[in-house]
Amino acid sequence: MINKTCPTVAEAVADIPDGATVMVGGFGASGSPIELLHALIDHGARELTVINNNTGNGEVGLAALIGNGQVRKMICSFPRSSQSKVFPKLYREGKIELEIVPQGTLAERIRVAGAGIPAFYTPTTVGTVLAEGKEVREFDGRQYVLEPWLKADFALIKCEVADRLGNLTYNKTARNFSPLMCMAATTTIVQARKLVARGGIDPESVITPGIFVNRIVEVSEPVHEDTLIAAERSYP
Amino acid sequence: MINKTCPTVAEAVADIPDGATVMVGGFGASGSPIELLHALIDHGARELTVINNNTGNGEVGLAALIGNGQVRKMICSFPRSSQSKVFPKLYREGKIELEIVPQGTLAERIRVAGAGIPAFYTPTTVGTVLAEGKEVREFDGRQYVLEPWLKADFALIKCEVADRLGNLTYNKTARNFSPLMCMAATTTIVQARKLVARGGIDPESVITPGIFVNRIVEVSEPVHEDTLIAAERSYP
Amino acid sequence: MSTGWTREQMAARAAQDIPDGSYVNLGIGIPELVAKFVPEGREFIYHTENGMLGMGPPPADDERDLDLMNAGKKYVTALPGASYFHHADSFSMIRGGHIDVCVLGTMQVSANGDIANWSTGAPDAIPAVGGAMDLVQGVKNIFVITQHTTRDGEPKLIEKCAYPLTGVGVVSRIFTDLAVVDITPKGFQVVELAPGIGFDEVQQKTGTAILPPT
Amino acid sequence: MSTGWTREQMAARAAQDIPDGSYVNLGIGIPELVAKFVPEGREFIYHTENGMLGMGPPPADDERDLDLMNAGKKYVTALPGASYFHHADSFSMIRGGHIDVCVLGTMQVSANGDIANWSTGAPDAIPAVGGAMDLVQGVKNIFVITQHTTRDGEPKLIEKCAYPLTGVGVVSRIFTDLAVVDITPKGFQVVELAPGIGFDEVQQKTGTAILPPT
Repeated sequence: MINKTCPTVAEAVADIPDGATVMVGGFGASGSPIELLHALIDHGARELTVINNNTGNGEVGLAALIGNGQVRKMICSFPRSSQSKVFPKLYREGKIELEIVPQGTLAERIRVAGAGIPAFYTPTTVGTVLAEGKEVREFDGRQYVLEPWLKADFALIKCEVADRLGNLTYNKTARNFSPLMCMAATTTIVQARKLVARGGIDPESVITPGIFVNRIVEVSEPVHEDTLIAAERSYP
Repeated sequence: MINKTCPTVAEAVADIPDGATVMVGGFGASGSPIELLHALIDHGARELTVINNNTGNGEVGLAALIGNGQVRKMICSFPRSSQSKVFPKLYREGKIELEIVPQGTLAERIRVAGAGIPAFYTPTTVGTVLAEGKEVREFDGRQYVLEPWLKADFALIKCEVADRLGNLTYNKTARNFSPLMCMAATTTIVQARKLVARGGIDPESVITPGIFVNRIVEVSEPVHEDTLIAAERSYP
Repeated sequence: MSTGWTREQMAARAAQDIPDGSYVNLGIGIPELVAKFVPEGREFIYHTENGMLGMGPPPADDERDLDLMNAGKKYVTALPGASYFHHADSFSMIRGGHIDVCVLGTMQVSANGDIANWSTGAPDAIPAVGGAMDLVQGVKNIFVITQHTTRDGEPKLIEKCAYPLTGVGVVSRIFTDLAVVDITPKGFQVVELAPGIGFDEVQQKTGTAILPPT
Repeated sequence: MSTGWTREQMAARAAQDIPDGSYVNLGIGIPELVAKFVPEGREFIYHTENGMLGMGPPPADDERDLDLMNAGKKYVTALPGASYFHHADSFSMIRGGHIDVCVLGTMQVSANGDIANWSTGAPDAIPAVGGAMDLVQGVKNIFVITQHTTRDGEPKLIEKCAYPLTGVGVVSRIFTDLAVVDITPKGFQVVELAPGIGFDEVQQKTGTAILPPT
């Protein structure tokens, strides 16, 4: 019987090795898998390459993982925001690497990695410094830049509802990059607010089909990054 | 006020000119927009290039459009089936052109056309006659073929539920190519089994957001290709 | 010298040029104000690149949904007829030319429509591009709302951008506190002057030649 | 000479080699029979490339849903836990290597794993490829179920395919009426003989050298 559920977040992330590439779902605070991130801090894997749109906020979740010195390199579109302090400090000290990828290119590079497409052409960045060193080619009289797929060893994802087969739904704009990351990672680990019986999700409304998911942990009352920051919390 | 509804299928297709490229949703009989196809037969536009996975069945719908001499060229993955007679006859007589595209490449070429990506690399067809004359390139030690986007002037789509903004849901496997074609056509024309008030579709369950849709006609009791064929019907 | 248009008036003026039924993406800052000035009888549908069409105004503080944010990471609402989608679909809308109008702030705009609004290029700056480069390449009409000059009085409409570019030749129209300016094959072209503003003042505060209203 | 395995027995034998929990795509014809022989205690999830995971058996005639078909355009059912998706997502599952096993019929297979199952290349044939080329390139394990020879007794396992290829070097294992055959760096390798079938018969009916069971 297929049963992808896992009893604890600790067990779910236990085999992430040093040096792994890890995609982390979420756009800013919405959709950030805080419990899985904190489990990864407890687990302690280091030298990670992390892919997320941002670099976390305050001193919890992704920012705490970075602050704990576990991240060698960030791949993201927007590494600073009003409440991000940890990454900017380490970056200015030369203690963390950064690869900047435009948001839409980041999304599509992740999607095609899951779709078996090694590269595609996009108009984004043509004529800018971010296109330097990249192949530029003309189609139908317009210039485009070649961009490669972006894969990961693991993805850490927060969803709303899951079943034991790994079918997922999300809540509102917390969806963002998560369905794409589920496709692009070798091992996709999901924290679900609610685990339902097989058949408990309408087949028409499944956003991530179970084929893209490997492990599911129920975290029925997830903390929200913004709530933790408002309370000036830090982790560990 | 945004209102994309259109009173009749005849008005919905009235501006499709001779020589247009028209995508037609559906996979075999499921999801085929029979009423819109019959309206296009009544309308009479000729020299069309039609993009569909197949070439229709029996003497109704897409097969009838072809049989009526309105189609100059078919772009599809599988032009013959047990009940397709019209296309094979015209093809053998040299009266219709055919471009064969593998099914997954067809789907992705349509998707990227809607996504502003002019070309992508795929492993499909490497080493086969269908890759002849195409650019082959190696990524990470494996060979891939370059495939271009596939756009259309119009898309004819059948959906289950629509609102006046053009948000759509589909029914089961009748979904198939339709959400992709909505993205790739300049003008997307939809027949909906049910038109509901704005807000009548759960925002989490919208499959085609209204931005991809131009016209909606309510066809509350659509005929099904298989039913027409079982009744040995033909059109006109 | 007159003070020209206020921030609100610039936003209201830009809103006048957005056709009924447009799909619109609003950048952070003054562009966000456009939503307050939708002309009578028109309906716009707002896209936010983190995955929603049909974005509504900010909620009351006690009605916030922590999972409902816009691309600026501010809490928003969803109007009837909204839809949620993932980032690849959201940027397909952008890159694929489905969004009608994007209104952006900027640091510099050049006479050929280049825009520089993501980085000063300073050595100690942390680069952060977000969706800006996708938007300027993909959206059909790129509108810019900006003060005509910097706080220090330096022109922002110039011959050639000094800062790193966001996109090349992408801007169609600029709404400043002094004027509405089009990018034309001949360069900057004043379309309309703010009440009480003379063309000479606009030329003086522009970093290159600008054509007077016709 | 023995008759070897029946169609059902070939399908049942193939099913034995599919691990529990696999995502499986079954081609038209004998491969479809695999679903009837899932070994005790295992669960497979069936993918159909027209847009569903969790495909179930055919419905009773009076319980058909005209909008619920498989890739062979036959009416099917959906099991609890099924999901529907569009064609691009469906072929992302295939091309992206997410499907574990695909079981296909074939016209010819070569000793290096080339497969030819979409066209005879005859001048008057109407080409029709469907999803075959995507499946053979994308799915992790390509299993083939086929009679060892054509109806005319011609070998289907040969040194080099004569018909136009579907894919190059993609097949991993072949289930025929006579034997289970692996594609190895040394060519065809018999893994198991059908009851009552001798290796000499298999070699005789194979169009090139085939290694005996070890």
